[in-house]
Amino acid sequence: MKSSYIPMTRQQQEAMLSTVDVKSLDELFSAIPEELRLQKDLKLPEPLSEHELKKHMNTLAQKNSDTIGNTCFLGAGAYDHIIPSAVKHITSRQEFYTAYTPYQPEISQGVLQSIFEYQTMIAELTGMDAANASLYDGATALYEAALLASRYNGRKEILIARSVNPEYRKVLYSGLRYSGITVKEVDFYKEENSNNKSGTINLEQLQDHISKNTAAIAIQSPNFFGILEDIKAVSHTAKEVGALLIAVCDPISLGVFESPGALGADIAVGEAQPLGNPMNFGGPLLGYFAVKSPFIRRMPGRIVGETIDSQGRRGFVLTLQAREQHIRREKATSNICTNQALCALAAANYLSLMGKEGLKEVATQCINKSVYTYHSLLEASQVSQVFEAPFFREFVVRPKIKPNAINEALLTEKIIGGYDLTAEYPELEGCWLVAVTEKRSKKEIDDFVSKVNSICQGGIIND
Amino acid sequence: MKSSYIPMTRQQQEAMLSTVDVKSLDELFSAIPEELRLQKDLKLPEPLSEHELKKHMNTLAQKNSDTIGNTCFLGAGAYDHIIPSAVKHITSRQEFYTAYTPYQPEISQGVLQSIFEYQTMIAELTGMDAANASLYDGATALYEAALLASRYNGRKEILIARSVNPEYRKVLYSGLRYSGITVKEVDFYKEENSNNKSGTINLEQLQDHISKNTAAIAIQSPNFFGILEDIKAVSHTAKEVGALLIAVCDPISLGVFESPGALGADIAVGEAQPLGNPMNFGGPLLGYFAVKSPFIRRMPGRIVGETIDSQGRRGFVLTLQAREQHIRREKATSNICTNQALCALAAANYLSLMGKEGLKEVATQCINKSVYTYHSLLEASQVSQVFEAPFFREFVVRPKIKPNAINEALLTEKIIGGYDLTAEYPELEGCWLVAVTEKRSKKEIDDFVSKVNSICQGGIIND
Amino acid sequence: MIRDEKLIFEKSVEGRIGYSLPANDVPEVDLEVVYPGDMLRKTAPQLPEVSEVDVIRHYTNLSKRNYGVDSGFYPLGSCTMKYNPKINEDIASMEGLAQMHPLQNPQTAQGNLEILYNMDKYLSEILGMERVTLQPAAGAQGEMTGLMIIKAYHMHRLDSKRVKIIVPDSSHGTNPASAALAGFEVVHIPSDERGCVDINALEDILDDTVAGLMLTNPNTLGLFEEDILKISRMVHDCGGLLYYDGANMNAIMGIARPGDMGFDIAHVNLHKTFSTPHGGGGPGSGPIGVVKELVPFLPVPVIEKVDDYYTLDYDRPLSIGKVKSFYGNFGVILRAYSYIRTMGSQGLKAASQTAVLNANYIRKRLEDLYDIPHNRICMHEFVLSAQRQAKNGVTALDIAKNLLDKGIHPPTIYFPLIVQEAMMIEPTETESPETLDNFIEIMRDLAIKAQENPESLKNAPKETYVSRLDEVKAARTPVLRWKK
Amino acid sequence: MIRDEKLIFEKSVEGRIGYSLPANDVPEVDLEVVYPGDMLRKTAPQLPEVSEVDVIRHYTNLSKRNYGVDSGFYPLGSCTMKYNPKINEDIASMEGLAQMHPLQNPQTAQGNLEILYNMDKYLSEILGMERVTLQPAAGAQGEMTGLMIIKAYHMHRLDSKRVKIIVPDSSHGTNPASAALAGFEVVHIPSDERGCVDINALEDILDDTVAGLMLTNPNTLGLFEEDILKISRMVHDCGGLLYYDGANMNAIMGIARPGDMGFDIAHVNLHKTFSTPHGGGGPGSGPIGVVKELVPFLPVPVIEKVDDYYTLDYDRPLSIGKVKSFYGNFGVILRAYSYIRTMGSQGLKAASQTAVLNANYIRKRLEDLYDIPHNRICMHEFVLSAQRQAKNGVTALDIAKNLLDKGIHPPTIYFPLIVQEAMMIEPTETESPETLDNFIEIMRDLAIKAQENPESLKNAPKETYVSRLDEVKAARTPVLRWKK
Ligand SMILES: Cc1ncc(COP(=O)(O)O)c(C=O)c1O
Ligand SMILES: Cc1ncc(COP(=O)(O)O)c(C=O)c1O
Repeated sequence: MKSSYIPMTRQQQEAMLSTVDVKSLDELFSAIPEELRLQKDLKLPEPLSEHELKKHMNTLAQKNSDTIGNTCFLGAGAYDHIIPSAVKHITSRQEFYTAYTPYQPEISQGVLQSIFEYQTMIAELTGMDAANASLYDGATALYEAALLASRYNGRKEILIARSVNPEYRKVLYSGLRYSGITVKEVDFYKEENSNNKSGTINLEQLQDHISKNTAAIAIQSPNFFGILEDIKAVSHTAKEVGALLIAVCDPISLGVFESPGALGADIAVGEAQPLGNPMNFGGPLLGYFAVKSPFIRRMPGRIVGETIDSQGRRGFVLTLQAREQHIRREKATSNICTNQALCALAAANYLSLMGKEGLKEVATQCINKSVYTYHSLLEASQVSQVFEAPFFREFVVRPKIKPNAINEALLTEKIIGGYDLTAEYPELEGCWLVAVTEKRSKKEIDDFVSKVNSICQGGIIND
Repeated sequence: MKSSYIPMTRQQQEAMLSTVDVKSLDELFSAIPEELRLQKDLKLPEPLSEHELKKHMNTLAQKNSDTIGNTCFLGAGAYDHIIPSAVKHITSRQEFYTAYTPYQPEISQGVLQSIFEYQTMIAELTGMDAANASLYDGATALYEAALLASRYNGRKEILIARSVNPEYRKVLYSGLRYSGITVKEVDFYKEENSNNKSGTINLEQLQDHISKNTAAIAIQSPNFFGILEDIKAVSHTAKEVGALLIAVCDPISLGVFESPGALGADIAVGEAQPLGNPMNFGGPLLGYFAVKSPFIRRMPGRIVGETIDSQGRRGFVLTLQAREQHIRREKATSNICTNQALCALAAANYLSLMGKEGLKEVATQCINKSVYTYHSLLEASQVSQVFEAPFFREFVVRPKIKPNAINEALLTEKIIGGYDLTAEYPELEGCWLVAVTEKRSKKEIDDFVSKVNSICQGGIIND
Repeated sequence: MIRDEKLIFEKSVEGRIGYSLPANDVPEVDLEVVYPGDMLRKTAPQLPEVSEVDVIRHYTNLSKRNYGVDSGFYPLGSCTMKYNPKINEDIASMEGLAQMHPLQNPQTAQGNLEILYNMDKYLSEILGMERVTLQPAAGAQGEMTGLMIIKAYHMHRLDSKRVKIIVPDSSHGTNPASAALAGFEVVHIPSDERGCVDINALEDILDDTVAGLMLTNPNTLGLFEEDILKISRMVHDCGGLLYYDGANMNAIMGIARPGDMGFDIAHVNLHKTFSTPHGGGGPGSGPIGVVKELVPFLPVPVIEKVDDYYTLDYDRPLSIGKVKSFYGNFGVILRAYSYIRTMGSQGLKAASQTAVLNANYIRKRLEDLYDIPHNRICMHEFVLSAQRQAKNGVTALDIAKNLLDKGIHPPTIYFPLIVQEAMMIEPTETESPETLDNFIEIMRDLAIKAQENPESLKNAPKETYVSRLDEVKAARTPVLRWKK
Repeated sequence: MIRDEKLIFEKSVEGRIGYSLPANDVPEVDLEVVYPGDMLRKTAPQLPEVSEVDVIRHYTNLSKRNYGVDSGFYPLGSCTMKYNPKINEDIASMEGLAQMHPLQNPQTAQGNLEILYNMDKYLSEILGMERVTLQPAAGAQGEMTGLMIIKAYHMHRLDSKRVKIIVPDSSHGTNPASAALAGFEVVHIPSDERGCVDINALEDILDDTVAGLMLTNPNTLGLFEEDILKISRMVHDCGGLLYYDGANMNAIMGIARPGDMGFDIAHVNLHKTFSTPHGGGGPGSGPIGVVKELVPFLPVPVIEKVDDYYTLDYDRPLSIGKVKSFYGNFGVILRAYSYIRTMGSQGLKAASQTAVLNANYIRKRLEDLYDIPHNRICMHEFVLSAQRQAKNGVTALDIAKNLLDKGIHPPTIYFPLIVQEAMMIEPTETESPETLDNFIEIMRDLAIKAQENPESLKNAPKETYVSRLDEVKAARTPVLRWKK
């Protein structure tokens, strides 16, 4: 079988077989017990040529409704931000994308320096002392943070705000299930509570739960409802019992909001997909992980450090490897090996392009546009308020009809509606989480609002 | 006004103005007479951001019906061939596409060597001794060839087969209009001629027209009707009176057909778009130009030659520049300066990927598929035969209803039909030129044929 | 090479911008009013202020200091650095597939779900497993997922005494690390003199506290575990499960299947075997397949097909839950999907056959000048030892650095840990005989120089952007971020 | 730098393939039967037989031996090597715009026709012209088209004695070459001591045999022709037309317009002024605009808009016909369209202002060490002379080659022909002050070395893939193709 990916010709194959001193390709596999050797072809579809593959994939794409042809008001952990064109042009340089992990630093200065720059940017955004080279996603980053905390202070309980992204909590539960570390959820202030319907972590309940056994408190800000938590207050609570504070923060929001580092968090983690990475149907994403200095040598994953070469010139290497699986094996801080380097490069490119002003502008537009949407929706009285605290990019409302019914109706108008909170938060049944990024124009928003209004008016009442 | 494309900041601007010793930007333009300086903004649309531009272009694209969503049976000078994905990956390397013409060879070996390889491939395909680095398109290449011929032998008449692409003939007429060179057309054998309806150049008429004043005969093979000309016979006729033979040949067809060089052509030109370049709504295209040795120093355009560097290593430079406008000015062989280097690179990539076997395979599939289409159409008796000689990739039939009517009906079926010959060839009124490349699957062809049949059966008779 | 020593931060000029955003077209919010107290940032993050051309040039120049598969030979053992076909990149960039939100209504994502569903089917067939989850983002996460399934399986059977996972001493570091994270005690077993699992040692360890065995097969020495059927019987007999680390699947696609060998769980690295590029360190994708009995424990969601409609099934009571957000690294999966669809079963088999032939060819042609601890027919890679050269002071590291000067990426060095001065060479099938010959000549030449003039090899690399870097300094006084 | 000296042909191995085509799925034709006689090829063309990875590596490696705008500073005078924004590349690759057949029914190409129509409008406004044709593929073809229009115009007026085109001695070679091709006699006029058209000389030449004057303004010395209004009056008064070579439009976008200056025809190089990349030598695009009187002579088709529907108008009896297939280099036009739409009128003006400031800044900072023949405020470029250095044996060529070693693309040298040892420096607006300063320091340093140690500058370049190449040998014994 001739393949454009396999350069060896039949003639060359024969010459090589004879150098190797075997008679046939089969003989190369004689170490495999006879009964294991497949006697027939794998049951896979017939091979396609490039052109046929493209047509095939086009057919599949036509079964999707993408976020180009449809206007996206869905967030809930993955965000439809503007990505400057230059990003993809950089990450498409073969020298970046076809390289392996930079084990040989002398021919990997490109990746190494870009990660060093990425680490710096993440540290800057989060107000932390150091960041690693990336983790799989925000959810696994939270899991790694919890592990770090528990190992650091030897305590076995994690308190987590229920307002943290449910996907993150699920990954945390699974990951810690057999670790001996338990997780407790702390509720958020909601409607029943007449004094406080802020949607932020219930501080009284937190006080009730916290103890000398608490390894860390994990909160998210802006939380899953888009609402800003009082990181400082929670950090005080944590400090009182010697627990660490893990803050899950959206990196775009850090263009305007105080950094978790400045507010007392010990570890900041989160999802950096919004920084120049497409949503990709949920992957690859980009987990960031940043810490204050005491925790640097306990970080999971790759870390790049600055050093000098034999001629005294600045250069970069993978460092603090004694933490890692290939050296420490079962005692490693984490098992992570392959991470998300190319996504980190995209984030570094994005942050370089946006720069100080641009990131602030993006964050501000997200605020302006989400606030505008929120008020426009409320004004028409087809949705009602659920929480009271200020939010970022995303907010919760309760529409007069069921969110899923609205979403279905919006789809026919080429709009991808918000996230129905009912399944993950039965206590918020019928509530709808709507995300509005800088990518949405006023026209798109007005259109969305008016369609929501008319759908609600014509629809089945949400009880 | 801040722009991401202009790095100078306001502060830097002031510093620089003071270095230059002017008070304002305006002062820099004081050499421009006051009355010429625009007092108001140009009337252009408001600037769009990247994201807005993308949306705008998407809206425009939606007003098109492209050859991805529609199946293309249209040729007539631009062809819908398969382009291997690797081509674009190579031409997207910034080092290639953001470079200027390689005036500084030491930092331009990439472009120079790729052109040298391209020149070699074109010479190989056409059976010529040398090729230039490219011209704008096939049509202007033909014009340049006619000029070369007339200057070479000092004669002032060009004979051109009427079966040459009408666009090429038009460009030739315009170009030569004020040159003192006249052009005469030679008819093709067609239906009225009961002995010969081959669709090839009328050799008797050629004999009538040719004379000692004939600078060159220009023919195309496969000609505009897809039909192969007898290059050898025409070359004999040319040689008899000392005229040159210019052959316009499709490069894909040269994967199976004898090269014009071997058949006696002195100059081979044509359109190399089919070699790895998309149709791009007609531009950029890629004119190739190849000659036998006596004409090398008379070629138009850039030429790359091999040489050695000061250490004796092989290297490449632009050469034979004494022909060119920047040295010879009004006596140059041509005025061409910027050409189509990146398209030539794509052609070199394409031919490297296809290689000896692949090009033959493409050409053979074009034959198989066009012959299959032709016979399938004839079989159903809704179209009739027009010419009798063998064709390549493209053929003429006369459908029962008007080609334009068929085309309109096919469009609603997402098929881009053939070329209506009526306007350019009144003598072929109601005839339809259909192109079938290797890209068309049997299914697409069968579908096309059955739709054509049913359209013809239901449609208005083509009289 | 032009030296541009500056970091992007050092190129920053106040007031310069590199972005282009739509103008704000809605009423502006007064941030101070909406976000009172400590909420707003007091000092802006020190991001660079640069223009688009600055960014493009900066990173383009950085790219030139990096080596990828498209640059040349990359025989990095265990990493399967095969050529990444370009069409796969195009497919992964198709807007209609990539520009999708993961939480869209499944009815609007039937194309993507079909791809995931079929990918499960294809990989199940290739691995000989019942079903596959595509959720793990890399091999290590696949391992962790698999180990959690092993745990869940035993727990479900109320067999809580199974606390040990056995790994060979030649295993990759992620194996014991993953086992520990899943709450297991790790037991190492030695390799025998043939480089395979020491059956007697295994025998001694196996008891009812063993939850399972993790094995790479071919193992990290590039050798097929010939006793695999015996091993799997032994482990099964004592109630344990077998985990297959599929990093080395490139040796046996279409030739043998982990499922048939008796493995209960198997991961595969799409970023190795299935030609998806490694991105300079990721993203990868590490799907795992499981036998029928273990299907209930797979992470949620599982993609199901009901009457040609694809759904996400979250209602799986025995599931271990979620190991990652959403459904895995879809962008990577797309590339692997394209690869499988263009190769077909014969193509995959040819890839493995050629990969194995290439490795053996290099082995044969170096065996006279280098020590090869287990010198017999190998699979897709083999490990040689530079011990002979080290006696003259030329270590595996020196050889690696000399290869850099020849434009070749060095093999993996100092792994597996059980071979002294190890160099693990994996050519893959996408390298031509000429490339192999060039590498062989250089390696032979280095062996001769190591004999005749060892000093001449100590200062490499000389042709690279930087010379040998001080890794000790980096670790002792870590500088992990730029500061003004 | 790794040396790979082979041509792609020299990497060929019989039987190797790099393509993937659908299998033939229709009946096979017997070629021998269908194409009798001499039709079929006797020997296959010697194309390389290589795999995809061979091709990718070969050309990727070649790319590394090339210098583009994204590599660094490129002050190649007259060529306007500004940065090419990446979004424009994305737009040009959009399938819905690019994957279109030129002869499709206009009703199926309304998007593309709208783009062409609007581009005509935008460029007309920028040039101050009535209408624009986008057909010419480059500047030189624009010139030729313009000159044919001049000819057609005079002929239409039955004024057949106008056989002369005047061009300044500083003009670009394409100007006289195009004039000759259009059937004119070329008359050169000298520049005066200020570097502008010598008005007296012009006076002497002008008579009723003059068909027109071609002028670049700012001219190739980077100087604005201050007497342009006088010149245009003079030429018009004697019945001639004025042609504007727009290669230098980057100096005056939004500041002054050729139409207002009295030009009748003007071309613009989209691959210069409008930021479309130059592709290592093309494709370019050289639209021309004309005043109202000349509109009837434009090439066919002209795109017209009737009730929001765009059509191709071929029915134009006075048209000069066609100069190129179809409608011009659409792919290039798309990039320029994107550029104009993202810059807007203020952006274009800022670009010109900054380009001019940058040029003057360099001029000011080099004027003490280099001769600058016409040292006054320049437009977007200026010409210095290395005559002072040449006295020490360091020519403009030597300086250029030394710049290569510093990672900078040299300015245009030995053009315009009227300046000895000319170096034509055009920084463009996309270069930062830091980049300019770096260039200035290097140029100053070279001037000092040329004074103090001229020999040290004679062997450059040393850092490039090849050293100075023997151009004489190349021209004397031309080797224009590879042979086995
Ligand atoms: C044998 C082996 N197992 C596991 C892994 C871990 O895979 P990943 O890097 O995808 O997490 C590797 C990767 O190098 C490996 O070689
Ligand atoms: C002043 C001037 N005129 C005309 C041209 C010719 O333009 P093109 O190369 O696009 O044919 C150039 C190009 O270098 C030029 O600089």
